Amino acid sequence: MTDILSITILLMGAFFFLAGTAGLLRFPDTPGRLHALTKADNLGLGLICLGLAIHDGSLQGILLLVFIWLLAMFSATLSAFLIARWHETRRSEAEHD
Amino acid sequence: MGLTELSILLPVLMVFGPLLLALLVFLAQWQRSADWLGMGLGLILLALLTPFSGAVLLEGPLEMQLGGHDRGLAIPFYVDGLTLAMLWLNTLLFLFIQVYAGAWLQLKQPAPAAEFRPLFLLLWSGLNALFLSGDLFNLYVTLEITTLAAVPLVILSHGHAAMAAAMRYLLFALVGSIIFLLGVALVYAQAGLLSLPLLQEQAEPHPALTVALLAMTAGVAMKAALFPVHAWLPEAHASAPSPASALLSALVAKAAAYLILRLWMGPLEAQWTPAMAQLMGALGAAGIIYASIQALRQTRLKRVIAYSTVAQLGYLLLLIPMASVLAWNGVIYHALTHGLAKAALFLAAGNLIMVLRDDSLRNLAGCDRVLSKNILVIGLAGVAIAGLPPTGGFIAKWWLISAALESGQWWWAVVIGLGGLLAAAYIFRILSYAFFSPDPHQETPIHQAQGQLTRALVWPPVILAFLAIALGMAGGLLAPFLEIAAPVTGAQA
Amino acid sequence: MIEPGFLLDLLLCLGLLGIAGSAVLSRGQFRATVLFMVFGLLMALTWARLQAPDLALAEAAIGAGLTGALLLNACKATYTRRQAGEAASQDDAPGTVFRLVAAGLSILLAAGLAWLMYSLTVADGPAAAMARSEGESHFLGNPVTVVLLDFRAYDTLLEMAVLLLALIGVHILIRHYRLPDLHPPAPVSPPMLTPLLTVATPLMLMAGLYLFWAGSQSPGGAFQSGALLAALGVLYRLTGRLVPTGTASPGLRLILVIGLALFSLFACAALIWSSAPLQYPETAAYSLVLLIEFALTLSIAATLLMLFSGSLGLARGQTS
Amino acid sequence: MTVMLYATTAATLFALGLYAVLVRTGLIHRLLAANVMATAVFLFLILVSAENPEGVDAIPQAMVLTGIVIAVSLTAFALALLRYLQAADDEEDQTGSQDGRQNGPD
Repeated sequence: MTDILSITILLMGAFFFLAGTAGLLRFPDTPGRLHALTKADNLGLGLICLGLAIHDGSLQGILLLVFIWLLAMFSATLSAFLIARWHETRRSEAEHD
Repeated sequence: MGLTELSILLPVLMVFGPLLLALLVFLAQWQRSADWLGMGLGLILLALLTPFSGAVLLEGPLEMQLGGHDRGLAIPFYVDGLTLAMLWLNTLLFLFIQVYAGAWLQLKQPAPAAEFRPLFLLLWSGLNALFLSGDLFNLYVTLEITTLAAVPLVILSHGHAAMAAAMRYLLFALVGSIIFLLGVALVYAQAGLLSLPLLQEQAEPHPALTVALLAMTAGVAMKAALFPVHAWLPEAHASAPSPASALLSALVAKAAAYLILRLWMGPLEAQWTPAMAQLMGALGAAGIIYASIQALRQTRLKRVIAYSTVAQLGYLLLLIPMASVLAWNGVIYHALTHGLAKAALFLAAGNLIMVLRDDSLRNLAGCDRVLSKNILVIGLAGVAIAGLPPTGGFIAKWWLISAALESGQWWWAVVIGLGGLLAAAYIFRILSYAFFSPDPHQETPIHQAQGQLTRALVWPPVILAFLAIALGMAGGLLAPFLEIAAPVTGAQA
Repeated sequence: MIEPGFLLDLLLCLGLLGIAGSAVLSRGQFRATVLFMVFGLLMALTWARLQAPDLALAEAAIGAGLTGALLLNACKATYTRRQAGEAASQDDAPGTVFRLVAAGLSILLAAGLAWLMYSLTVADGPAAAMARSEGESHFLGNPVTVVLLDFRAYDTLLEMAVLLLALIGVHILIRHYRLPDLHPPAPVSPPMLTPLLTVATPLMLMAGLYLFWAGSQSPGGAFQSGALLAALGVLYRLTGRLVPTGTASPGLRLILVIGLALFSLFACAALIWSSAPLQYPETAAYSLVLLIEFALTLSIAATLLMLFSGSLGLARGQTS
Repeated sequence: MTVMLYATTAATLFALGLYAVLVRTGLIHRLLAANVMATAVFLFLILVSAENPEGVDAIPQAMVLTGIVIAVSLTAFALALLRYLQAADDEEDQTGSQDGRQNGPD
C-alpha cells in the first residue's frame, strides 16, 4: 500500500519536473523561464522527497530528506533571484543606451 | 654506513632531498642561500652515487618496495644500469645548471627567482622519481610532475612567443599523458599488475598488452617530441630561458624517451613483433634525418640546437630493432653524451645571447675573438654530438654501428653515419658564422657586455662539454655498469 | 523484459555521450562550459552507479564544481576582453577532408577500444587480490583510503607536488603579466548574499570536516573535503569577503605546502623505525594518518582556492 | 550487457574527445575534449573495478581519484595560461606587429 502511494507521489514529482523543463525550453524570455523552473521544480522536488520519505519510513531518513529539500529550496531561491537581478540590470542598461 | 643502508638511503634522498628543499625555498622565499643548499645537496648525491653504483654492480639490480608492502602491491623503486646512468646524468646536470642558473638569475631583471628555484628543485625531484620508479601508474604521476614543472619554465622568459609555445607544449603533453594513461589502464585490466619487475616476470603475449604498449608509446612520444609528433619542441625549447632550455632538452624530453626504452625492453618485451620494432626504428631514423636537415635551415642559434634535440632523440629508438647488449650500451652512452653536450650548448648559447642580445646566427660574427670560451664550448659539444673521436658520441655511435652490423641490419648503420655527418654540418655551420663572417660589430660594445659574464656563467658549460668529450675515454670502464640487468641478450660490448 | 537498472544505465550512458558530444562540438565557450559541468554531474551519478561513492563525491566537488568555476572564469575573461565588440572569429576550422579522415579514424578507434575494453573486464588480478586481503585487517576502514594513504601513498604524495606545481606556474603568470582582477567587488552587494553566506558557511565547514573525518572509515577523505572547503573560499572570493593581494603571506605559503611537507617528512622519517620509506609505525599509525590527512586537506583547499582566485595572496575584504 | 554498455560508452567518449582535439581549434574546446578523454579512461578503470568478480577493487578507484586531481591541476594551469595568452594577443594587436619579435629567447 505504502509502495503504491510513494510511487504515485514520485511519478507526480517527476511530472512536475518534466513540466518545468518543458517550460524552460519553450518560454520565450528569462522571467518566464524562471517562473516555470522555480515553481514547477520546487513542487516536483518536494513531491519526490515526500515519496522517498514514505518509502524510507525511518526518522533519520525523513529528517535528512527534509534537510535536503530545504537546502535545495534555499539555493534555488538564491540562484533565481540572482538571475532575475542580472536580467533587470541588463534591461535597464539596454534602455539607457 | 653499510652498503645495504646506502642502497635504501640514496633513492629516498634523490627524491625527497630536492622535494623538501623546494618546499623550504617556497616557504622561506630564499634566494642565494637556496643555491648554496642546492649545490650542497647535489654534491652529497654525487658523492653517494659512487658507492651506490658499486653496490648495485655487486649485488645486482635493486628493487625496493615502498611502504614495506608485498611485491606487487607496493610501488617499487627499481635500479638497473639504465636507471643508474640516468641518475648520474641528472645529478651532474642539475649540479652544474644550478651554478649557472644562480648567476643567471642575478643578472635577470626582473628576476623570476621566486618561482624559478622551486620549479627547478621540483623538476629535479620529479625526474629522479621518474627514473627510479618501477610502477606504471607512478610513472604517469611522475611524468605529470615533469610536464607541470617544464611548461612553467618555458613562460619564465616573458613574451607572447614563449606563452604561445608553452600552450602548444601543454596541449601536446596533456593529450599525450591521457593516451599513456589509457595504456596503463589496459595493462591493469589485462594483467592486474602495475609493477614493472613483476610484469617482466609474468607477462605473456596478449593482444591487449600490445595495444597498451602502443598507446603508452604514442602518449610518451608526444612528450618526448619524437618524429612525427615533434612540432611543439623547437619553439618551446628555443623560447625558454637558457638554463631551462638546457634542462628541457637534456633531461625532460629524454625522460619521456627513456620511458619508451624502459617499456619496450623490459616489462612488455613479449608484446611486440620484429615488424613493429622495425617501424619504431624507422620512425627514429626519419626523425634523425628530418630534424637534422631542419637544423641546417634555421637562422637562430637556439632553434638549431632545439632541432638537434629532436634528431638526437631519434637515436634512442634504434635500440628497439637491434635489441642487443651492444646496442643497449650504445644507446645509454648516447643519452649520456647528448645530455651533457646539449646542456653545454644551451648554456653557452645563453651566454652569447646575454652579450649579443639576440641569437641570430649572423650576429655571431666575430665572436670567436671575444667570447672564445663559449664558441669553444659549441665546438667541443658539437663534436661530441656529431660523434667524432675521441668523444662519448663516438663510442656511442661505434657501439651502435657494430650492433647494427652484428645483427645484419646494415641500414641502421647508414642512418647513424648520415646522422653524424648532418650533425657535424649544422655544428660547423654555427662555427662558420662565428669565424668566417665579416665582423659587423664595433669591438667595444661586446667587450663591455662581456664583462657581465661571471665565472659561474662561463665555466659550467665548459666543464660539461669537456665531460662529454671525456666520456669517450671511459667506455670500457663504464660498460659493466650499463649492463647491470640489461634486459636484452647478445654480444657483450 | 529490460531490467529497470539497465534502463538507468542506458539513460546515463546516452546522456553522457550526448552531452559530451554537444559540449566539445558546440559553438561558443560559454555553452560548452555549461554543458561540460552537466557532464561532470552525470559522471558523478555514473560513479555512484558503478559502486564508487568516493569518486562520486570527488567528481561532484572537483570535476563538476571547481573545474566548472575555473572554466567560467575563463569565459568571463574572454567576455570581458571581447566587450570592445570584436567577434569570435578564432575557430578557423580545418578542411573537410581532414575532418572526415579524423572522424573515420575515431569511429574505428571507438569500435576497437569498445571491443577490447569489453573483453578485458572479467578477472581478479593479483594486485587487487593482495589489496583485498591486506585491506581487511587494515587500521583504516575505507578501502580507497587504504590504497590512497598506505598502499599507494607515494602516488598521493607526488600528486600533491603536481597540484603545487600548477599553482607555481600560475604565480609566474600573475607576477609577470599584470592583468585586472577578474572578480572586482560589486559596488552594491545584493541583499541576499549575506544570509546565504551565514547559512552556507557553517554548513559547508561542517560538511567539509565531516568528509575529512569520515574518510578513514567511509567514503570521503582529504580531496573531497579540501574541494568543498575550497568552494566555500570561492564563495567568499566572489562576494568580496576575500580580496586579492599582491603577495603571498608566510601563513598562506605555510598552508600551501604543509600537506606535502608533512607527508614527505614522514616518508623519510619512516627509515628510522623501518627499512622502507612511507611505512607506518606499529603504534600511533592511525593518529599519524589523521594528522597527514588533515594537513593534506588544508593544502588542497588552499591550493584550489588560490588557483581559482588568480592572485598571489588573499586578504579579508570589507563587507558592506 | 551492462559491461558492454559502459565499455562502449568509455570507448566512444575517448574517440569523441580525440576527434574534437584534432578538429577543434579553440583552446577551451580542446581542453574540454582532453578532459572528456581523461574521463573515458577513468570510466574504463572504474568499470574494471566494479566488474571484479571478487568484489569492488579499490586500486583503480584510488588511481582515478589521483587522476582527477592531476587533471584539475593541468586544466587550472592551462586556463590561466590561456587567459594571459589572450591578453598578450590583444596587446600585440594594439602595438602592431613591428615589435612582435622583440621578446626573443634569452
